[in-house]
Amino acid sequence: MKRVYCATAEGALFASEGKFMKTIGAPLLEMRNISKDFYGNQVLTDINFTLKPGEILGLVGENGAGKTTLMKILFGMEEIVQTGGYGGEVILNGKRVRYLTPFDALADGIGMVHQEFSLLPDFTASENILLNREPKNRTLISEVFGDRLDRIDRKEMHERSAKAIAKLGVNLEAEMKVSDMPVGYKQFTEIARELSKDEIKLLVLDEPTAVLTEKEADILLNAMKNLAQEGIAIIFISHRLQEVIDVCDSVMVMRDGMIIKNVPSENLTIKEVARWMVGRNVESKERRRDYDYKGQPVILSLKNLWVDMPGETVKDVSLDIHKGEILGIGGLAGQGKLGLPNGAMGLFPAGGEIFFEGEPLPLNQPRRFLNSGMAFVSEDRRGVGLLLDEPLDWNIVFTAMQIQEKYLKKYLKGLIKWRNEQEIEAVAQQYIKSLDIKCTGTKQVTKELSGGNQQKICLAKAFAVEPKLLFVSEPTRGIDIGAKSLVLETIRHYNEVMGVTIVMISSELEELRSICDRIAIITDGKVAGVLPPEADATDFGLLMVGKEPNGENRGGHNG
Amino acid sequence: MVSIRRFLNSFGWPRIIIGLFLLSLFIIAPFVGVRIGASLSDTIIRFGMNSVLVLAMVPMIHSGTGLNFGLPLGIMAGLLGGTLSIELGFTGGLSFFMALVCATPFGLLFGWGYGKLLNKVKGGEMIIATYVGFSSVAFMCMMWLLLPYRHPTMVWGYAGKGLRTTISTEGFYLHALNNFLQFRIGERFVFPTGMILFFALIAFLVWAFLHTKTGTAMTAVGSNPVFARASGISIDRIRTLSVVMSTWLAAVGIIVYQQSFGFIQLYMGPFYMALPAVSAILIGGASVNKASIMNVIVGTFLFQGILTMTPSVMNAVIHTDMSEVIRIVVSNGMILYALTRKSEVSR
Amino acid sequence: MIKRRLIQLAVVVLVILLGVIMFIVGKEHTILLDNKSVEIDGTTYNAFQIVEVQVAKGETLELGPRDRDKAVVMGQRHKLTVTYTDRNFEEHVIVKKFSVPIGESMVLISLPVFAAGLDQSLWLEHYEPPTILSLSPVEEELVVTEELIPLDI
Amino acid sequence: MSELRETRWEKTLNVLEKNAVPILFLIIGAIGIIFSGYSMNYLGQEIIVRIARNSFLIISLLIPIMAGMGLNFGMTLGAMAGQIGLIFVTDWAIAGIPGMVLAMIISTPISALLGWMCGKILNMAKGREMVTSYIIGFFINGVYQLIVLYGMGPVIPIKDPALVLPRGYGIRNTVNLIRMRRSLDNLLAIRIFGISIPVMTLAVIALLCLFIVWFKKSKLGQDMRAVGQDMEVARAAGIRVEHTRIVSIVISTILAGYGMIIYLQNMGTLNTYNSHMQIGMFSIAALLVGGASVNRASIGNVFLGVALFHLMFIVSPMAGKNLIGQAQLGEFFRVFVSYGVITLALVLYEIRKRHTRSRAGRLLAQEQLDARRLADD
Repeated sequence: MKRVYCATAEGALFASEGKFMKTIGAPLLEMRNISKDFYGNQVLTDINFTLKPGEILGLVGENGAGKTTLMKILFGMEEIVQTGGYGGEVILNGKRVRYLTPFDALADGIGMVHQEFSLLPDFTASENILLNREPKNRTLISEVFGDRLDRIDRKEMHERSAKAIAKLGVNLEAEMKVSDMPVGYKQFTEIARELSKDEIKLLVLDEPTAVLTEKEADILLNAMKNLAQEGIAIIFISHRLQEVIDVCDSVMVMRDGMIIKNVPSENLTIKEVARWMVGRNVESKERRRDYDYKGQPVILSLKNLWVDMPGETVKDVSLDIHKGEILGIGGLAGQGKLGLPNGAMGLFPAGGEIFFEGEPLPLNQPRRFLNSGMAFVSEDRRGVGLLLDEPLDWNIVFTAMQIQEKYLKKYLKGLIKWRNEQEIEAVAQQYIKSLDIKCTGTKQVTKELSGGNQQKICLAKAFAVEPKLLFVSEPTRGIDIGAKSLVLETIRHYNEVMGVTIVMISSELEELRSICDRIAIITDGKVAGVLPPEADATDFGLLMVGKEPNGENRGGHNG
Repeated sequence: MVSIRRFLNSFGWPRIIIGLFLLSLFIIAPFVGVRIGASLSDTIIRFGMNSVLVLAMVPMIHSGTGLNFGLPLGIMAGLLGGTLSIELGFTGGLSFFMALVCATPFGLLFGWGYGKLLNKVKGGEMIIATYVGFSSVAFMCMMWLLLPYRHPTMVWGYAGKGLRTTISTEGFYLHALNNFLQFRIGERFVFPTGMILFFALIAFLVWAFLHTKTGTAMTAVGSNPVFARASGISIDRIRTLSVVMSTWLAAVGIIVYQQSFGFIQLYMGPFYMALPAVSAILIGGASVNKASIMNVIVGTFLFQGILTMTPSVMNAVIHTDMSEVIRIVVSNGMILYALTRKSEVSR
Repeated sequence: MIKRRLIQLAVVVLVILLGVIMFIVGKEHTILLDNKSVEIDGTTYNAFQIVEVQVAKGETLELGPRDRDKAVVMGQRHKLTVTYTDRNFEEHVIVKKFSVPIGESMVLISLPVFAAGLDQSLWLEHYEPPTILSLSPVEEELVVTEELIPLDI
Repeated sequence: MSELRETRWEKTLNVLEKNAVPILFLIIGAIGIIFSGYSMNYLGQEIIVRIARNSFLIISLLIPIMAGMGLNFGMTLGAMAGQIGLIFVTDWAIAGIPGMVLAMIISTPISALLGWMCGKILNMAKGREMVTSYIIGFFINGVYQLIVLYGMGPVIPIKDPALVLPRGYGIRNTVNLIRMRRSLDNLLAIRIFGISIPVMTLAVIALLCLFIVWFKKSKLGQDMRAVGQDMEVARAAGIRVEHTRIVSIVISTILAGYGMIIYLQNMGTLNTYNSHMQIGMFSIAALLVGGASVNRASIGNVFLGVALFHLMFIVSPMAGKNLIGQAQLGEFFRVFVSYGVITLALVLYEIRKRHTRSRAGRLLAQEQLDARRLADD
């Protein structure tokens, strides 16, 4: 808490500097009505903004708001080029640019620090910072066999990397091995790598503070200010709104591929920004029942659950799930909402306790999870959800067959358990009808189906085991509108008709609000709060960025 | 046209080339005075001899444990079985049966340990399997010297102990299968009915297994282990099972081989036996993680066909026998082709 | 860039050159030493009663009349030392350098002519070893390609 | 990354596991020495000879390991190239050091070509480098036989009847290298307490070691280490990953060729159809015995490896004879051990890889526990 005030103080102080800087210099970067669609679905529409040298621009927005795509366009990432380029134009230093590879962008002095580290563990900081840009000395041998046999000038290397680190103002030993570094230092190394490029003009930082401790974050924020003063423009992508407001000259909020707001950061409040982020406070038209879950017994309860799922770490979640309810679990990507079901099922190493219908359930044993009468539709359809190389009927019946010995003929008193092709055929047909799965037949290989139909297969697989409780993770990710509503309908149907308790994990808040009885928001691996679906969108937004709706600071740094 | 091309791609160029090569050999043969009848029946006999060994690849490939370069380990079990049944004084057809019986416990035991090991080294199975095979052969070399065998037909005459390098199955299970219901067409074409039937039986068992609950699980593990795990299947258990099966099949395979070949080859004899089997199934259209009984049949026939035809035809045409070299190049070339293909599993 | 290409070219040339030199320097030559009387356009050069010959620093060979012996040497230029005693019991020592023409693997030196101090072309001639076609069929040796247990490594 | 708390037992286990192979071999060697009853002097001499003979070959394995391509079973390719070189110089009757140098010059382009092919193929089989390079060895061996057993004579002229098989084409099983036998070893060899030391050969090896050290410092060496750790990161930094990998194999193959020539000049006879296959396996075994692993190997490993491995190799037949009265047993034993050690080393490597992966989870668990403990008090 204390640090917030001081930070604000710095912020205020710095904001004025920022203003001063903005007044001078022509725009460094200008993006003119940028638009981008992936095979017809519009992800960016009419993006316009300018960035001056030494300006710090805060870029905030939910996942899928288009931040990443925008940056990819700026960098000319292959996938953009491959998916038919983009509309509009990017202007750098007054000249129109259109990069075909990231290397072109780097050459023009645009640097990016990604969320996930791209560092070599066995190399020292300086080796990483100057990777493939090492200072070299010619040798006689290199005259014969080419530049690659030049000798690396370690001394020069050390000096240059030390200089880059100094720019950051951190005391990071240039000859320290990355594998021995605390995570924050790795982050600094990444940034130092960009700074070591003399031509660097524009620096994009994607969630740099997410992995940092409070102190480290402060150091980084200060460093950013120093860099800005040296005339380096910075685009700062972060979910920690406090930091954004503190350090940025202006804040740009994106949603659904559009710029909602682009305003100076002076006297902005987190509340406002959060509202813009989560956006349209419209009541969704879907009829919403009011289900008295409190009246129902707890079917599943999680106690201090932690899950080691890379990128979705769950730190400490305690949650009670009531019989018959539809519980929504939301939150921003990387905060741990996906880790929850994966850990509960035991697909990733987990600890803590879970009780199903009062009975303690051992963790890390998918079998026990399934036997107890739960099922899980994974968000990773192709990786976990399906046998892509096998016919779809197999996919549907497999789990039920293995767990509950359904669809088997038994001979010699069950000594031989033979696949019962007729039954399999029948049940496959039934699901194909009820979920109207578009396919040539029950024997079609799964990988040939469209995303939506694959998703339906995953659901069918889960339904086939007739679970008491069903985890559904990102059920509508990457499938078209029609399929979306049908999937959601099916889920609600199973809940209401079969009385299956549903835990639905989704990054689309509106989706959750449309069908859930209550929604828990996971932030930084913990339950930030549980709200009724009709609660104000702003409150959800605040929970997602780790603030209590009542404005009291809660998130910030893993606090 | 498109459909043809797709078929060709799915079937794989090397197979077609090899198939055409074999075909051309058969066409040339009569013109250079090589008798089709004889060579055809040779091919069939060699097919019978090797088919079970090739079949031993299937379970492990199915469970995604990779090509079974560790085949020699199973063969060791088979050798133990064969020698034991002779040592115990069984003769004729019975000795064949007893060989199988004696080999089984070793097969299961070796397979179990081998499977446990391979579970510890997921990702590096193939190279390690190779060396497990080699080590086992070298280890058994010592055993053949030390084990207290006494049967006069097997041990060195002068020392009275230590097994000979090659032991004749004459009087024991020589042609125990070949001669069963054997018939001949013309004076040269002989059909080893018994051996083919035996293969059919074993093949059927494997096929049947793959249609049971556990078999289905095995296929799933091979096709997408994560999926299998998410369906509550213990991957390690299934993999171990598959390895045990493969090892046992190898043990049976070598005994079938010996009953037709006429000799038990000990010491370094079985050292390189994995490679022909591996390449055979690959020629048959299998990949590193997908294989079927059909692949086994097609592959074994093509591979053995080439092995029988090249020497005779080559000799007749250019009067030099390059068959050995051709074998090495074809078989290893085939394995290379399979290893360098992006493995078919789509993730 | 051009500069580098040139340097590389130079290196390649040097290596090839080195190869050639090695070929010449390392080539093994068999030198047959012949102590027979020969007649070259009229004049007869009689064989010595006894003669001592040394090629390069090799062992000293003793040849009687119509004797022939051989020395194996490496490289082209060599010193040939011939020591003999004539009728009036004077010992003569002739030391002369000679060089084996490139490519020759076997040459024959006629000592009497050599001793007479004539030109090299007269006393050093190419020698083609007679190819003996053996009537007894040579037994074919079996090629072993998979020897798995080496005796030593 | 904060330190993972492990019990002392776990720590000692880690240390043991890291050095399991060398320790094992020290024990085997010690036992062997006792039962073989060889004199220390004899053993010393033998070890020296073998260090001189084999080190060069083994060092050729280091560079691919640096580039993260594992043990280069494809070094046999280089060995074949070296042998082809030797066959030619023997036919041309080039003797001594010149013969060796010429053989090396001939082998270089062949090695380079084969190595380049090998590298290309290995790039198609990422993650399966070892088994693939191993099969490549067999494949090229087939081609080698095609050339040497059928090509040499009719197609490639070979005059010397001592080389060609009686049937008129193809090289004999063994080629006598009497012309260059020990020519390098005996060059200014010295004797110390009755042990003769091939100074020149050792000097050449020392030179190679210097090259390796220097190479690590070069840009290419740096790139290789980068590629070895993480291809994607290296690629993102603009390093030509594929090219780098190919180069590492090419260098290794060429060095292997030279190594083979040095090895054979000491042996004095070339076993035309087997030397190369055998040497590949034994070199790798020796390196692993020296405590190297699939992703880490140093020059130290090489020399320790040669010493320990060959100690075992020398003593086992005699030890076998004295123990069970069968020298053959000892010969089988050393073959078994050679294959066994490769198996063991590969297994340990894979296990260690998983072990490090699981540490992350344990670390998180530990942090959670700590957090809760703090919360409790």
